[in-house]
Formats: sequence, C-alpha cells, structure tokens
Amino acid sequence: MKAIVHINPRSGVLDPQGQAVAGALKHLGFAGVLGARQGKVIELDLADIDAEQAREQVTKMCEQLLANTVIEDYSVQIEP
Amino acid sequence: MKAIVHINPRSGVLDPQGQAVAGALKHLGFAGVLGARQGKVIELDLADIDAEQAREQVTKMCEQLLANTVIEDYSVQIEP
Amino acid sequence: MSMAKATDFEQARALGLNESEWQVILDRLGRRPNETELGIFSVMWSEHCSYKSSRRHLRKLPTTGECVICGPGENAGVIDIGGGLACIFKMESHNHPSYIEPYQGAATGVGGIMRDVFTMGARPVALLNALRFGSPDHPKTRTLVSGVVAGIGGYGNCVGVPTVGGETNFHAGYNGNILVNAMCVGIAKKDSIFYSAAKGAGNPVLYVGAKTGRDGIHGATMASAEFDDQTEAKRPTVQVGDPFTEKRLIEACLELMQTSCIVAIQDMGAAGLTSSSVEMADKGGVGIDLNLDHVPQRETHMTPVEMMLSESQERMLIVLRQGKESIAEEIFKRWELDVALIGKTTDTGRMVLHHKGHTVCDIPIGPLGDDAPNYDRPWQAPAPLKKIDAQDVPNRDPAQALLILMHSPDMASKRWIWEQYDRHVMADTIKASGGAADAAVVRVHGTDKALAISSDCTPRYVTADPFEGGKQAVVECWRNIIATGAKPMAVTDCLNFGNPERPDIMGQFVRAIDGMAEACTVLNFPVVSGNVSLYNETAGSAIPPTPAIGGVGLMDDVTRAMGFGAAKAGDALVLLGQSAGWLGASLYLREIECREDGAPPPVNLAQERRIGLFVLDGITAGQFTAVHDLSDGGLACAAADLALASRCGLNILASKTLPNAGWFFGEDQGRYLLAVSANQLPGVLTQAQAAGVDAAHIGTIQGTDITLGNTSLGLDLLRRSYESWLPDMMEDA
Amino acid sequence: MNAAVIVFPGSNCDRDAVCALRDHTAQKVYRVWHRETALPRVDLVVLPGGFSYGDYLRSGAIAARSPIMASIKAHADRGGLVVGICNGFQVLTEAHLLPGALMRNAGLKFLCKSAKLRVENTQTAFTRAYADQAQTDIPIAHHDGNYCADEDTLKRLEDEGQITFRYLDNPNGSAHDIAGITNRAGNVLGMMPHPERAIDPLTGETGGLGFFRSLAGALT
Ligand SMILES: Nc1ncnc2c1ncn2[C@@H]1O[C@H](COP(=O)(O)OP(=O)(O)O)[C@@H](O)[C@H]1O
Ligand SMILES: [Mg+2]
Repeated sequence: MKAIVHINPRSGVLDPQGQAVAGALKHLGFAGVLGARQGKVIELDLADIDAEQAREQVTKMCEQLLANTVIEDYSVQIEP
Repeated sequence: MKAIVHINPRSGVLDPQGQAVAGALKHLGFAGVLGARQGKVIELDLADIDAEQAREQVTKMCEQLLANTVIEDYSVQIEP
Repeated sequence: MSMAKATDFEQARALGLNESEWQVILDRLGRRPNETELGIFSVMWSEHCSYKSSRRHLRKLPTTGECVICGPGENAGVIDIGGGLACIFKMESHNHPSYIEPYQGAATGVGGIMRDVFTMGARPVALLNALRFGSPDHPKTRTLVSGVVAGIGGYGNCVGVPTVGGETNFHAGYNGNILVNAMCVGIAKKDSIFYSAAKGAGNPVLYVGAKTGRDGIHGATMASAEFDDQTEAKRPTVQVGDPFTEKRLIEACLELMQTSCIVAIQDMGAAGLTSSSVEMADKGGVGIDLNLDHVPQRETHMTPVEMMLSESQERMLIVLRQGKESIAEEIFKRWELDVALIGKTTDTGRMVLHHKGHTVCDIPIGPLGDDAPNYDRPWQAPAPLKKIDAQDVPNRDPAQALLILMHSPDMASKRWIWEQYDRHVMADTIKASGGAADAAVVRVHGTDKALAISSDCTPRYVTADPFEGGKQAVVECWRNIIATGAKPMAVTDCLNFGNPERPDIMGQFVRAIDGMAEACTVLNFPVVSGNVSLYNETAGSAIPPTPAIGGVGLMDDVTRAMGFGAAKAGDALVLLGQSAGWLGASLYLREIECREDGAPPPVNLAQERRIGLFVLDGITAGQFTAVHDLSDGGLACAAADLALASRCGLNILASKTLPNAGWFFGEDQGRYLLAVSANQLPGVLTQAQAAGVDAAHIGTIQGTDITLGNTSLGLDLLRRSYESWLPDMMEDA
Repeated sequence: MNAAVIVFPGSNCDRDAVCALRDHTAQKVYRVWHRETALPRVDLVVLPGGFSYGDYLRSGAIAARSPIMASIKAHADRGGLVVGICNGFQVLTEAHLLPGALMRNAGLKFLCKSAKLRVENTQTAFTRAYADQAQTDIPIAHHDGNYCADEDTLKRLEDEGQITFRYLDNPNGSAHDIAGITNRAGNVLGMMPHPERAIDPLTGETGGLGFFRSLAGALT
C-alpha cells in the first residue's frame, strides 16, 4: 500500500523558496501569479497493513522525522 | 484561484533524498517501509481566470521552469 | 491624539518587566503606556538589549589600544590593519533559537552576525562558529549537531563567505542548552566606516530587505529567560533565514555605501525595528517618526506592536541624507529587494509611530536608553578547588591513553563538521579548519597581508575556576594567533552563562570577566565588541560557564603563515614553556580517569607574553618548520596533531622528573611545541635562553609511529581513531 | 582573449573567476549582469559558482531562464567558448546547453574538500595544457553535484570523448564518476570542481592552472 505525505511551510513562516519561484515566474512573463508556496511530497511504499494502522504509523513518521513541526505542517493520505 | 503542481523524480531516475528517507525510517524502527520517493508541491495563487486557461498557463510554467523534464514528471491540479 | 488602551502592571510583568521598571515607565511617561509602548520598553529593557545584569562588569574590559578605531557600542568592533584598511568583527550567540530549531536557529545566527559587520561598511570575509553540545549519547544531540551544522553551512555557503574555523565541545552540562556562537570578520576601507548615530532632523528613514512577518516576536525576551516546559509552546516565534536575500542585501548595501547617501545604518537584529530605530535616534540625539503603514508586510492584519517587535531576518534600516531617496531606491530595486520610506528623523527627541491614521506610540527616546535598568546583582565567588598532584594519578600506558584521548569527543577530528562548510570561497583562505594551523588565516584581498582568526574557550577550566578560566580563554586565543605567525590585535567575545539572578552564576560571570580583563590588559589585546547570553539554563540547571573569545591577528607577509603540517623527518621537537605536570581539570583526567575535579592550570601572563613574542620572532625569522600550541591533552595531543598533519612519526622521551600522565598529558599553560630543523636547533635554543624562555629539545620527527617514552602507536591506527569518532557518532544522522 | 563572467543574484564565485581569468587567461574580463540581453565582444563566457537565486526550486534553474541566457546560447551556437563552474554547470544543464542534471549529493550533505581528478580528454580548449590522463587536485564545494543522465546519454558522453574530468574517488555519487563534461561540439564545458580556487600554492592546490592556461592558449 501507499502513503502520501504532504509537508508545507506553516502559514506565517517565511518561505523563501516559494518567494523565489513566484518572482521567477513573474519575470518569465506569467503576470497572473500572485504568490507561490513550495512544499514536499513524500510517497511511501508500505507493507500491507490496515489503513487505520498505516495512518497511525505514518503520522508517527511525520512527527519523528519527515516533518519539522516547528516550521512545517503535514497531512497524510493513505492509498490502498 | 489556486493551482497545485506536483513534481516528482521520474521513475528510473536516481532519488537520493527518497532513498535516504526510506533508510532513516527503517533505522527508526519503521520496518514496514519498503521504499520512499520525494517530490515537490508548488501551490500557486493565480489571478482569477477560467480553469482551462489556468491549466494551460500552469502547464507552460512547468515546461519552462517548475519541472526539469530531464529528471522530473509533473502534474497540474486546478482549484477554484 | 488617539492612543490605544493603557496597559497595567500584569501585562508588563508578562513581558518580563518588574515592579520598579514599571514604575520608571509610569514616571517617564506621566501615564500608563499603551500596548505598543509597553512592548517597546519591554524589549529595550530586556537583558538581551539592555545588558542590565552585565553592563557594569563589562566596563572592566580594556577596550582601547593603538589599533582600535571603534570599540564596543557599535554594531561591531573596528581595528586598523594598515594600508588604509580596517577589520570589523563581532561574535554573537543564537543559543535558544538553535535549540528549538537547530537548522534555522543556527542559520539565522550566521545571518545576524554578518549583518552586524556589513552594516558598518565591511565586506564579510570569514565566519567562525563556536559550538557546545550536550553529551554525545543524549537522545537530542545528534539531531542538534546535524541541524546546527547544516544550518551554519547552509547560510554561509550560500552567501559565499568562507567558514574558516571554530570549535566544538560536548558535555552533559549542555544537554538542555546548546551554545551556537557565530563570529564574522569583515574588511572595510578605513575612511568609509558607517555608524549608527542618525544625526540631524528631517532625514528620511528607509526600510530595506525582507518583508516583516510575525517571526521571532519576543525573541529578545526569550533570549532573556530560562527554558521551561512551556518552551515548546513558544515555537511559532521561530525565524527562517533566507541567505539569498542576505547576499543581495550585502551587495546592495555595499553599493549604496559608495555613494554619499547614508547618514546612519543599522541592521534589524534582536527587537527588530524597535532597537534599530531607537538606537539610531538615541545616538544621533534626534527623534524619529515612523508610519507603520509603509512597512513592507508579509502578513495581513499585523498590529503595531507586532511590527515593532518582529525579528524577521534580512532587514536593514537606513537614515539617508535628504534628497538621496531615489539613488538608494534604484540600487535596492535592482537587487530586487523591498524598499520603503517609512518615516523621518525629527527634533522632538521622541519616538512617534503612526498606524492607520492613529498615533500608536509617543514616547521620549532618552529613557529607553538612559533609564534602562542597570543591576548590581549579588554574586558569590566560587570556592577554590584543590590542586591535584600528578603523583596521585594512576600510572597508565601513555600511547594507549593518547589513542583514547584522540578518539574522545572534544579532541577527535571535526572533519564531519567542517567539510560541510565552504572554506575557500573568495579564494583568500590560506589556512582553515583541517589546514593544520592553530588559527584560520585569511589573506586580505589584493594584498600580502593576512588576518589570523581563532575562537577559544575551555569550559572545564572556567567551571573549575572562572577567574583562571577567563584568563585562559583569552590566552589560548592569543597563543593560537601567535602560532600562525600573526600579531594578536584585538578580540570579540560571547559570554554564555546561566541565570544571573543566582549569586553563584553571577559569581562565575563576574570572575570570568575579571580574568579576561586582566589577560586582555597585560597582553594588550583589547575587547572591541561582544555579546552576552545569560539564562542558559533548563529547569534550574545551568550550562558550564562559557566565555568564548574570538581573536583577530595580523601578519604582514602571508607567505610566512605558519602551521603544524610541514614538519620533516629529522626535525627536532622543541618544547617551549614550563611543565609541572598539571592534571587538574584536564582532558586526561576527564576522559581517562573519569574525574572532573581539581583546580585548572594557572596562567602566568608575563611569561605567556614573553614566550609568545619569542615564537612570533622565530616564525618571522623562518626558524621553525612547524608550530603548535599546547592545549587540551597537553604535549602528547599536540604532538599527535603535528604528526598526523605532517604525516610523520615522532619520538618523545619520558620525563626524568614528572610521571608519564603529568608529562605527556598535563595542561600547563604558556607552552608551544616547535619542529626545528637540525641546523636551526642550536640557534633557537641559544636565543630562547637569551630571551628567558624555557626551551627543551624533547624529541625528534622520525619513522611512522608515535613513541611516547617506551610505548608506541602506529600513525595509521591513530589517524583512523582520530577521524572516526564523529562520523561514527553521526552515522545516518 | 576576452572573457565575460555572468553575475546572477546569488553568484558568489564571480570575483574569484574574474581574478583567475585576469591573472592567467584573458586580457579583458567583463562582469555581465544577468538581466542584460547582449554580451560584450568576448571569446569566452564563464558562468561562475555560487547559489544563483539561492538554489531555490532547483540549483541553477531560475538563473537558466535569465535574459542573458539567450545570447549565451547564441554565442555557444557560433562556436564560442562557454564554461560553467559548479553552479554554472548546474545552470548549463538547466539551460540544456549540456545534457543531464545535477542532483543532490549521494551523502545528502554539502561537501567541501579536495577532489582527485583525472583529465580524460586533453583535446579540448579547456584541457590542452594538461598531460594526457593527468591526475590533478581541484577542490569541490557543492550540495548538488551528483551528475545523472540516462544510459544513452552516458554512452554518448563516453563514446564521443565528452567526459573531460572524472573523479578518482567519487565524492557525490555521480554517474560514471563524472566531474566535468563538454557538449558534443566541445566548446561548452561544465564542471563541479572549482579550478579558480586551485591556482595559488598559498591557498592550496594548483590543479586549476592547467585549465586557465589551456583557455589562454585556446585561440592561438
Ligand atoms: N564547529 C567548527 N567549525 C569549523 N571548524 C571547527 C569546528 N570545530 C572544530 N573545528 C576545527 O577543528 C580544529 C581543531 O579545533 P580545536 O581543537 O578547537 O583547536 P585548538 O585547540 O587549536 O583551538 C581547528 O582547525 C578548528 O578550526
Ligand atoms: Mg591550538
């Protein structure tokens, strides 16, 4: 089974990457870009277990390693 | 309106970050992790235009800047 | 005037102000302050900004000297290095933020110290970092090490300033409070140094750099409080660094400095817009009027107090000459930096803030500085510790002990750290970490001169005896600079201690400064800048007292830069200085005997100076092939460093009078190990005698083993042991 | 020969490149701001090391879309010499002037150390002054130096002699130990090691001298 973890800078936390991307897009002539935020997605291949257990496990992984909860928010999505 | 762009290492392309994540998770005792891939998500705030136009624009942004198609695949999602 | 609601003492107390401080505010204002005004008083009077516990003691440090252009009080210290050039440098702590978020905390520490240096007109040319972590087996240590190191590298590498040196210690005393001290050294034209006094009314105030967010609000107050269980909840105050913006800010500011537009300039560091604007106005003897609506903002609905206290990074405040606005704006726009005119200086002596059509602050500026609290905190000198007699320490195999010491946390190679730092960008690095020299050596671009830079402190000694330990920190730094062939010029410091409201901690602080002051005075090594970090304690347990000293020296001929990596087979090993086998508070005692007791080695300043000048003369005359000072681990560890770096074995005879532990591992101060070619040896020994310097021919460079008395150790084994400790500890981190 | 060093926001080895070129290679060295659209008349264009645009998004990606890049492409198409060092190499791959991509180092850490290289092809304008198969030391300092390309590309690089420098002790996981490559025509070179930091015995190694001397002789 698969888990997809989205990790994004917390709102209010500076996101220099996103800023640079927005700036570059504007320079390239994409005037309609008002802002950008950049985050990570981590796709995990997991041994098959039940979905609730998997979610619990992956949440633990986020807290312990994948996300830096001081400055990042995360969300977990489990796919069969 | 919003666009969400997912950018992932192409299959077959080396993904050192994903590998490291999988390794580290196993070290932490998450034995069920078979593999991991790390990608990026870029969330764009766009001036309101119609969704099809937006998709076209964002696809252009991906081709021109956001993704390096030598090593990355991308997908675009438009949200009202 | 429509002022916001008045505050009460409860609110003041929540911001760290006490009853008497609150009374002073009421008295100076003739009314109760509103929220914005209270916020401004609270950060200006925080320990971090006002130095209220430390000020009277810092005054004991010598701050003047022939080379000093500007001592403490400005953003950084300035010394004259000849040829129309000045060197500008400072060290600063980012301890609390680095514990909470190691990567960003350390990165923003580096960013902050660079701004202090380039704000005075200098191009940053070198960075150093002094790090203290908890016990290697503490569960948090690895994450902290990997985050802090990545953060320091991530910022400095990106900006493109080489990180050339530093020091790293591990001790359980730092488990709950790591220390991250960063030092930046820059070079400026002597006739183009910029200060923070905003003289003259009616001048425009320009804001440049990153937008203001809610980052690090109350960071200065946080740096002035102990950690407790609630600290985790303070997390949203974490700042994120943007080295890319910093790099552009450096280039843009240095460009603007070549025009004659600037009256005063100041980075927005701790307490952000508040401290920068108050300090510029206060020093310039003017008032300041700001319209907060014009402050570039990253978030919506920011309140005046949030804007005034925000510690968003990569921002500068500049007071311009009238009519120069467009020149400045053009430069910053070209570098794609936010720039905004946010106010002007006035002749009222008041700080007046406007926000959405209201006056939200109107206070006299004088009291913010003049009436800042200045405490004479009770202190108590620590009891002296007992001397340890080397004869009472068990006898052990010196080669085996050396192997253990060179694999111990404080002694083992820090390659894992410094290989993550770009040490060579700017192409003027002559010696950096791993470069087999006691100090980093950085050429002054386009000249034959070089700066030697070192950061030092031995917390073991300061814990055991703050006075001797304070002296020793200065002296070791002096010695490290001398050992590269540079003349020591001046120092900066970063004084990391626990809670000053505790008399025993205050005692450590006071006595360490006394020791530093004495050493700096005798060695003519003035303190030109520095930083105090107090309240480094968690749940009542304070860090070992750690006054880090960052020194700068100057050499005229960079081709003479000396190190300890070029000893040749056949060279004689000469030990300078007196050896009494001092084992109290030594690394040997801690690592081999698991004891952390005893008085630390005393420092004889007159002797230190005599020996140092002798070494300097010898290096200038080209008499030595290698020079290394003796510090942690004494003679054997210094010899091991020299052998590893020179890729040669060596042989040192046992002492006729001292037991092996004392002779090979004693940490008597004021000593250097020299490698001297056979034909120079007689001259060196004669000259030493003439100069009143103890010099003994104690061994020879030879073979592929290190031989201590009648025990030996292969160089390869030693190298593996020395190199493997940190990578093994950090494996998969 | 005349040279231009391109300056992107975040470039930080531009001064080092200018100094090295001035001392060893070129009569005149121009600094060219990335927003320019035309190059001065030069024989050689150098994209220096650093962190253009903070290396945000991908190293070199944003710089590769700068206005100046069109004239650099035109210069390369005319057979003019182009060198990308470290971040410059990343820019050249992002701009498709060189094949492949530079990914995060296998060890995931920034790495600053001396690298032993073998000069694989001494028939280029960049390497003529080296002895065939010479070994030389030039330092690296990068986070994203792990060269990757598909098998066909790698085979072509090998077959056509486009691999110019190879690591003897691969520090970053690069495919085929690649440290530097040229385009097929041989006039565009990208390399991760920093030759401009290896020209002065006082500051360390001198393995980069051959590089600058080769260029100095390239037009004669
Ligand atoms: N955090 C660090 N950053 C950079 N270099 C470091 C760091 N820690 C240690 N080093 C380097 O390791 C070497 C040994 O450091 P140290 O034992 O403190 O030297 P010394 O005893 O001569 O002062 C020096 O070259 C020093 O610059
Ligand atoms: Mg030393």
